[in-house]
Amino acid sequence: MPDNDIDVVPDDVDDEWSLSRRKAVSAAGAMGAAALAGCSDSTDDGSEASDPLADRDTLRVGVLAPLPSNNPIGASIANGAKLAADQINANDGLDGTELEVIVKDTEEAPQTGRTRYGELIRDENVDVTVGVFTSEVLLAIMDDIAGSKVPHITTGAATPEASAKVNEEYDTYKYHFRAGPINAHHLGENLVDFLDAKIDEIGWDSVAVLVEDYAWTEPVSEVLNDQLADTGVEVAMTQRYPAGTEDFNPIYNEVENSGADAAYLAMAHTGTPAVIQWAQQQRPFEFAGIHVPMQLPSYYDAVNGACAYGVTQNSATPQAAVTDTTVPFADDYNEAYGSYPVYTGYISYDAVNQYADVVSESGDVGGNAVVSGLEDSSYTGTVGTLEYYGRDDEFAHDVKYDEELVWPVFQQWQPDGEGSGTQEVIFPDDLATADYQTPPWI
Amino acid sequence: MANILQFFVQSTIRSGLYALVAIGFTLIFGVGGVLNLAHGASILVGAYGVYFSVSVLGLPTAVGFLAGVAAAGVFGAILYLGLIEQFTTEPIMVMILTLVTSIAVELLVLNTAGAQPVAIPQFASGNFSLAGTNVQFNQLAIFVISWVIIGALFAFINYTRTGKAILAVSMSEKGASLVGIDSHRINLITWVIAGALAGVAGIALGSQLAASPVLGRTPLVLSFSIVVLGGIGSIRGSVVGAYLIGFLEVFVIQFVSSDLSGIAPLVVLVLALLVKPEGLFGRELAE
Amino acid sequence: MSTDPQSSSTATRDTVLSVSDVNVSYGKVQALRDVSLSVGEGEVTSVIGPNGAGKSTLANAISGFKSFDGVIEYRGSSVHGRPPESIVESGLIHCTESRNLFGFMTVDDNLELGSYQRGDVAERKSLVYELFPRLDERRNQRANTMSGGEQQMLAIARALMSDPDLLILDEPTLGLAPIILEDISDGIDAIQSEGVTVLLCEQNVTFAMDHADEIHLLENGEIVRSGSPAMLRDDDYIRESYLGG
Amino acid sequence: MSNDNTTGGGGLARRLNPLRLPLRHRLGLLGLAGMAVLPRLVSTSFVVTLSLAYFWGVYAMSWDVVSGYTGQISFGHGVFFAVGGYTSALLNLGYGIDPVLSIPVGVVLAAAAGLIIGVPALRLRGPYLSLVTLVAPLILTQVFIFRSDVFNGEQGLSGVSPLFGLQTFGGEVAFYYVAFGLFVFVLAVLLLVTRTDAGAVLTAIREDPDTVAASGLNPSKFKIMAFVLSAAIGGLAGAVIVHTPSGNASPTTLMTITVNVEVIIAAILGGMGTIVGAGVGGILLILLREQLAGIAWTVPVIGQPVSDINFLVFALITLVLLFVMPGGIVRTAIIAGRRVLDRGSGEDTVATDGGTAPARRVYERYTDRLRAAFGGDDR
Repeated sequence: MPDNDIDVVPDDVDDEWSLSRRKAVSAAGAMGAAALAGCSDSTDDGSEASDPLADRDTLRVGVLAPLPSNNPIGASIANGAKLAADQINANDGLDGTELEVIVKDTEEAPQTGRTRYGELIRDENVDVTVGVFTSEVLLAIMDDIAGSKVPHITTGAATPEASAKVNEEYDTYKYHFRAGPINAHHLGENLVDFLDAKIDEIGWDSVAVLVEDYAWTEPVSEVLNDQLADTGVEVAMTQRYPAGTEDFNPIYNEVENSGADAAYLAMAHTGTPAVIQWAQQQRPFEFAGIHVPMQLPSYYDAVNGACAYGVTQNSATPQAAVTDTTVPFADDYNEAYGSYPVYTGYISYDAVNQYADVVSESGDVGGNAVVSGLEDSSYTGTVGTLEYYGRDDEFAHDVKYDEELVWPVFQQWQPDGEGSGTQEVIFPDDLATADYQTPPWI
Repeated sequence: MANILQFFVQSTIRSGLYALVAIGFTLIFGVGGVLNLAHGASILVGAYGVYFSVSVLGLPTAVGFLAGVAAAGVFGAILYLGLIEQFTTEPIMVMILTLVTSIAVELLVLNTAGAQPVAIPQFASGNFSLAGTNVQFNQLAIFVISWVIIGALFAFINYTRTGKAILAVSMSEKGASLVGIDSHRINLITWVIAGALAGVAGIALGSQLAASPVLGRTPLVLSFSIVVLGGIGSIRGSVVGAYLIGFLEVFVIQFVSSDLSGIAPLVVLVLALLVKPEGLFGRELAE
Repeated sequence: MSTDPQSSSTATRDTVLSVSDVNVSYGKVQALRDVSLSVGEGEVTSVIGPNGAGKSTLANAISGFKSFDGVIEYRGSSVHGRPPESIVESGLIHCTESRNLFGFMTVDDNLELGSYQRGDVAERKSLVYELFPRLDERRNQRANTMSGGEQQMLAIARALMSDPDLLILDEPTLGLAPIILEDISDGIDAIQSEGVTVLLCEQNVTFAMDHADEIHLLENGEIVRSGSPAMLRDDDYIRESYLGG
Repeated sequence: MSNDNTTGGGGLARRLNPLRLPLRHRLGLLGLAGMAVLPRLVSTSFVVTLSLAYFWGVYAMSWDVVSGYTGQISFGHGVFFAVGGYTSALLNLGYGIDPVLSIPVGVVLAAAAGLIIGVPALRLRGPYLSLVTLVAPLILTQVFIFRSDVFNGEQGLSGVSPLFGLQTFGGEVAFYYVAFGLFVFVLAVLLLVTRTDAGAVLTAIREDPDTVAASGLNPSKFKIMAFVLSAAIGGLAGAVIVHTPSGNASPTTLMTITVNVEVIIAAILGGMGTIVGAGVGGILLILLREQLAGIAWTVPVIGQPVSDINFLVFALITLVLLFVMPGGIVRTAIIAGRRVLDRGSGEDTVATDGGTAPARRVYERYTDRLRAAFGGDDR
């Protein structure tokens, strides 16, 4: 049952809705959320006279994350956002206006995501929403984002279908931005760029492309099909295997039969059984690509070292100073929450900071102002410099993929000789901390 | 030719695992006439029993295996004493309760060990080439374990006093009581054995695929298919059923499309139910 | 569930089983009403009556398959609340009307399970085969492939494997061919001569009278006549209703 | 049986006279009236939750028609929701057909699915039938994954037009009345069917199919009728829900194991074989689940808030309730209510089996066993 019985929304008045929402903020607002978010100390606002932002004691940031208490990806979204808010608040907020973070659990399920998004809008009266892991959940709430007209910054879903909507129906969907990861099309390009740069050093002649059949990988597959061969590597086989695959034996047998030197991957949901089976069975091919679970800093211990010698693309790691703020953020996060963040943590942290930057700049928290503010913004965060493609770009409102802006790293898990392992950056070269190592059984 | 050899090697290995997965289920279905939808949960308990004892508590692997099997056996006992025995005359209630239980166990695992799959130690590591296809020693070990268990169970059921009592209870619970068999005790023993066997299956599956909270789902469906195809209450039938489905699945994977591998056992199950509900080797359900 | 100290008041030396004021109901239907009878050592006591009179209910109550109100004492101790297998252990064996054989097992296996609680399988088996040579010929045949009469024989034989002290035979003659009937008849005589006490629940009144030492007529859950076969043969009611005039 | 309509109609007219209704029926009508004005009284979020709850009420009622009445437990009722939902969604997305037209098509196809599963399933009894129904959604899911180009795999289809062009934000109350209207409509239809002679036959089929056959009726015909009716209503709920904010055309909304099990749980907890009970059960299920999702209290041993493990807690509560109230909440409440009012049994369409202090029965079962286990066992 909701925390309050106030009839926040008039039954029939659609246009006045956002107005009434604002009026209701102070009444309906603080009750349920503070306990959940557990962050803000309420200090008095010493506000400047910048129009609407100055009217606010608090700005409310809604966060959508899967199982924030035990899924590292979800926890990083929630904690990254909270840490950003805490640091801003510790620094006198946005000219005195505090950020308040309200976290809701999407359970990684589209419909639950929709329900929780509705709660953030209706009950919590948030001013912006951040987060969302998996393209499935994001696509389910796209129409609701349009309906609520509350800006949303995605920090954990890659499907370009979302940006396509922004491009096609700008006025409806303009409230959506993606701070990261780079969209799935660019993820594919990133894979090509990596191989292009490193193929000679690593020395693979042929690769088997293994891609899990989820929405986010479709553009990845397309790009790999079109461009991978241009790098000079032979594509020995290509397989989109079904969602929910648990048994990789048949697939690995095929990879072996194809004679590929390496499996080149795009895996998120199915990554762990894939890497465990690869390592335990000591399959005679190498293992690299986008492997979301392998991005987790605690992953080596979680899988008993099965990820050793596996390579994955990543937004940032605690070891790589992508920007000046990357390592300090990772350390602060570790201090606050007892573990290092995964990529969604960096992105969510950046997203909240960028939002704060934009709002603080314009002094206006209204949806339109935030949208145009973000469109014009160039903000250097922990994963690079965040700029968004314009409304006419096919990837409208997606973060720009560019060597000078956001340029993911590739890291390899390497055993540290003491029973554990470290995420060593092997690409790009200016950030590299180690050379690529071939698995010893090959 | 190489293809055919590879097909046989892969099918045989897979079928051994399937027989292991289904055998505990067969025992319960055959003896108690109970559709134990918590079979997958027992598999989960076995796999995560090993995970917790080895990876979390740091016990030696061998001890971990024993702990996993024991945990699954105890889980079987708890299921029987706590749920099944109360509802022996209400098969639908049993189905619902075991289904809810298995969901609860899945969630418990999810909430204690996380959604990410975890590695389970292997029986043996390394691999070798056989007939032009890669075979891991772990798969070989599972195959051997499968047959050792099938043999041992067969001997136990047919040549020991308790084993015969299990058979007797499966054919006529009242008849068993008439000759002085305590059918509650026998049922309990059956559930413990079936649980422990599911535990072994869980470890085998986990060591081969990694364990995840949904590890038990596919095996549950697989067990249905195998048992229904082989015939209810027949261990021999289940072994044959496991091999039929194993071969069918590898055939589909190798020669049709690996995307369809999950559908094959389901389709077989439905066909078997509709065409020959008593299975290949089945006897009618005991009274 | 061991011994029941407050029980032995009504039991006398030669009473194996005593049933007093037993009531059984299935929901609203009362199947047995204040039934009392006793079975003497070494005797064949028969309960006769039409189908549905409550004979099987009585047998089931005695052997622990049906809960009841009242007192049933076997060898001086109450059977109330004891599970069937514990009653079996004390030597009271029930051979049910529905036989409850292990259909997918061979004759041999059925018999072996008959002495589940005892050890001397081989010895008893040869005894039983001697008693029922027809079974001997079918040692390796599956129970459910045999004729009704043979199954009945097997059920009795299996009961004998438990080395019964008191044997309850529920409708052993129901639907049997005359030849088999003879075999069963001989069997019962032999059992009695071994010193086994028998409670025979029987619809076939003539058959019961041929074997019983004491007969009780059960109608609608109540015992309406009791006495020796000779006495009941002279009873008008029984003659008219059960002996065809 | 020949004059179904007249008896049914006459009976209905008599029954609908509020003054002559038994107390619990009057309470039920009062409840419905209360539900109709609820949006005026509660927060918008709760209105949204309630809308979902009504859909679940309909799900559970549709299950109850076939399983509660004929005793053929369906473990895969989600198949029908899915057929209805996906049909309507695909027609809407692919051909731009308005939901008002695509929903009926979904209903028809769902009914056809009921026929397809129902007819062969007639050959099977008890657990075997349940097996087939258990497997049906698994096969359908595999098909959805295999043909993800059409069905979009586990993600499902989004971007479907909302019913009547309503908006997620602002249209909450309208959606509420859509869901509530559907609930009342289905409740009325099913009560009409089950409280007339056809319902009596269905119940008889559950209790003793042979007798029904012996009395000259064809149980198969009635079973299939129940299957098709149930499938059509399930399909209707599925088809409507995908056009509201309460759900989308995805396996998660329509047919995962969780959905299939929850439908059964809802109907059993509410009271199987009563329609009303199932409807109430479906509503309570969602309210309970949402309630649990909002509890921030941390469970000691696991160290996680209830909100994160709400489904686990829900499953455990369900297990306990199944033990304590095997007859269902509605039956238990009626019996308790009667005891309070000290009324006689009176005329009653609700079977009162399993009503005798079930908690006590469970307690006795356990104490009996403990006694057997520890009390001087001489075996």
